[in-house]
Amino acid sequence: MRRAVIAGLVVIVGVALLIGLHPISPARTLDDYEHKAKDTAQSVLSSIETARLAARVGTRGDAFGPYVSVMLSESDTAVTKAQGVFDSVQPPDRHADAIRTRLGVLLNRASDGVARLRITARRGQLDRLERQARPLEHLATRLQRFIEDPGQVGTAAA
Amino acid sequence: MKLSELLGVTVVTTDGEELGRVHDALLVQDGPVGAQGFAGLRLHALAVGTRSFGTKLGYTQGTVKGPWLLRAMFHRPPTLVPWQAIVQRSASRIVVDRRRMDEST
Amino acid sequence: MKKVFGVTLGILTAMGGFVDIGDLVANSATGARYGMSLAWAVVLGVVGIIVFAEMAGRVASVTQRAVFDLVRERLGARAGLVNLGASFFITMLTLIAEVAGVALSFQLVSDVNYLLFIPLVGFAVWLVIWRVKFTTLETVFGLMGLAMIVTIVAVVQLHPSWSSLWHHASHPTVPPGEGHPTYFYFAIALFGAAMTPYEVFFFSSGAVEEKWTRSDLVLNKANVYLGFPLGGLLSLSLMAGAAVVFHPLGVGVDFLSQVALPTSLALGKVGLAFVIVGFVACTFGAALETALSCGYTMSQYFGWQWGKLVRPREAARFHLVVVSSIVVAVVVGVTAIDPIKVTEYSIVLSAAALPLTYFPILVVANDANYMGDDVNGPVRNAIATFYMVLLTVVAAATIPLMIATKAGS
Amino acid sequence: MNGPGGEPAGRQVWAVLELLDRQLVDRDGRLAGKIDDVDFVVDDDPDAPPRVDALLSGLGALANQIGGDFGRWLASIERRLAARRDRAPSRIAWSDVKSIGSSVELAADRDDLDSNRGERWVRDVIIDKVPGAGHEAE
Repeated sequence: MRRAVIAGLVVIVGVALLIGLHPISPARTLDDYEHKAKDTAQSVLSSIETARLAARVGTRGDAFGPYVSVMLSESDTAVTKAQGVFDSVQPPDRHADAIRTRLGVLLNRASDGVARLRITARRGQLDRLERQARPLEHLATRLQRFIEDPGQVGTAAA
Repeated sequence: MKLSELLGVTVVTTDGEELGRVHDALLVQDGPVGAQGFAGLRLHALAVGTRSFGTKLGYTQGTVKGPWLLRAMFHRPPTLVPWQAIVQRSASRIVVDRRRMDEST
Repeated sequence: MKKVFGVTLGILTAMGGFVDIGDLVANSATGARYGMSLAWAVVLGVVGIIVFAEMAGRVASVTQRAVFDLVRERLGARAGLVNLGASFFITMLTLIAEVAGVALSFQLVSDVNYLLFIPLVGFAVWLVIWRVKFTTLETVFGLMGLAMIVTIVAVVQLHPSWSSLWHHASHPTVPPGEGHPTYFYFAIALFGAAMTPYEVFFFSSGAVEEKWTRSDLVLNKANVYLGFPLGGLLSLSLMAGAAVVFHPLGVGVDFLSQVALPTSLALGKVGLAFVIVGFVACTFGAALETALSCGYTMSQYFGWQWGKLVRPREAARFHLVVVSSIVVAVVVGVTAIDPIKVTEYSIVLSAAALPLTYFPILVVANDANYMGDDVNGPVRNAIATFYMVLLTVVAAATIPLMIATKAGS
Repeated sequence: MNGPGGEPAGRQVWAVLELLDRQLVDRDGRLAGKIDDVDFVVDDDPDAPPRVDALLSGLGALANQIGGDFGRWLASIERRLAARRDRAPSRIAWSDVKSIGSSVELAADRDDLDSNRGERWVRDVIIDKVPGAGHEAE
């Protein structure tokens, strides 16, 4: 019985490590790739919306500088991480290449936008945040559209 | 003799019938009073049965009565084997005399 | 005086135990992802912890025996040791999460990397356990934790559509695009966050430390019936805040900072200040509870002197276990292991381990030799049996769900 | 024949349920280990029932109860520690027992029990070196 429990614990820890270390596995099909693209877009959208809210409370005086700054750097890290993980997934075919290009543009903008907010917050210029966050609203809409239909081609051109 | 040497030992009658394993020992406190005024304990009988999990929990002895579901799962009344009924005892086996068991219970 | 502050044990258990890093994260994350449609899991967890803690507190008051005494006594040395291993591991995991939680809370007000705070937090936890009296600890952190009530005010201030929140909560459905396994995985996380085993280790040991007796059973009830529902209410308000602010935007909660955001939006700096004080009190309280629980469980299994009732030198091995646990927590914490992930694993595994400690308590609460007239009545037993079955099902389902959902991702 | 606690003579005690794994409490109310085994004296007369002679407490007896590989490992540690001193595993004579309840109360001082050597060692070598070890909490 004791051995069974120990074995059980080993399995749990092993699974936990595997899950922790491998958030994304290689994509084998277009479907799979689309799925991963959607997940990435979803996670980046989440970070952008968080950053927008942070900018809002920062500029309106509803939060302390350090708090806003922490939240923006967390969002920034999250975007960069999601971007890095997605970049490392091998696109299986030409359709996937198109998805990759289209999402890549959005991810770059997200990353730039959030990084800029982070820098401004670190400088203590909280009053500028809300204005600076305005372009992110449009970006959020486009990410939303991408999530709904990642395969659609053409609107990605900027 | 230690308690741990008794627990889990298979109990058979002189006729070869297997009664189960020792799960608990019933002690009676009627020995000589010690220095602290607390009477000594005498080993009166062994509780013998087929399953032991309920023993530790207290269902076998009857001190725990509920809840219904657990009682139904764990309550197995044990056979009480008086110490006097034991005719032979080794590390792995206790032989009891059925007649002496009936006499004293 | 004792009676007036008597309920602080319940409040501390509720604030530092119920509302801890696990609840802060789990409730906000589910609120953001599922709206209010998993509120039932919180309610189920609150009722469960009330049933469990009430029994453990009653047994401790009548017999002076805390949870792990009874685990050893009713499961024996062998099964008790396996139980100790599992419970200690999970409590340790929770301690790591709580210490990191305190550090993350400090990061929110200083913008200094939380890793730098971890050793300081560990030292502070040890110092409080070493020097501060149990009742002082209870009162200070219990009352400070009440700052979390600001999250309820915040939800009201956000002017949500109450009828829609209620409809969501009372007609739970799995949202489109979400799988059933993930939904139930989150339900288990909420359940485990509400019914974390160390809460009961701490509560029952606390009852012994406070020298409760049979005459304090009313106090036991007051603590349980007041403390845990309050904790549940706070959990639900965290969930509702996230449901109102994050759910419509598709935001996922991955950081402690986000948990404070609904309050900041609704109540500004003052609200934010309150909620961060609440974070510190809850996570620090929970760090104390888990560190003590590491000592309680091991000492009670081996029969060593434990507790803060005696001088540290009188309970040497207990204090050695406590300080070693804190050291381990700090060392693991500073490896930059993701504290939120640790938290998630700790609550899910908590749910899986619950039957191990619940079962012996239920048995002893039915032992007439022990409890006399204070054994479980038929109604209590019916509810307690329902939870016994539920906990077993949850425990069996946890690991498969964890694998199937890749831990809810 | 009543004990000081008003215990009636002839009371029945289940050894596994009511003695084994129970908490020992010393004369000053301090916790002093668990009961890990019970030792009986057996008379030469085969009809005379065995009587409880002592309660055993400590790592050796615990290891025996746990059994398996882990139990054997624990037992080997115990043997190595025990080899440095020539004392029997911790026995608490039945005459030192004051009462049996949710715990077993002893007339002995915890510091005189062999099973509490570990506690004393940790106290003397580690805990006493830390400032404040002998103070009441504030």
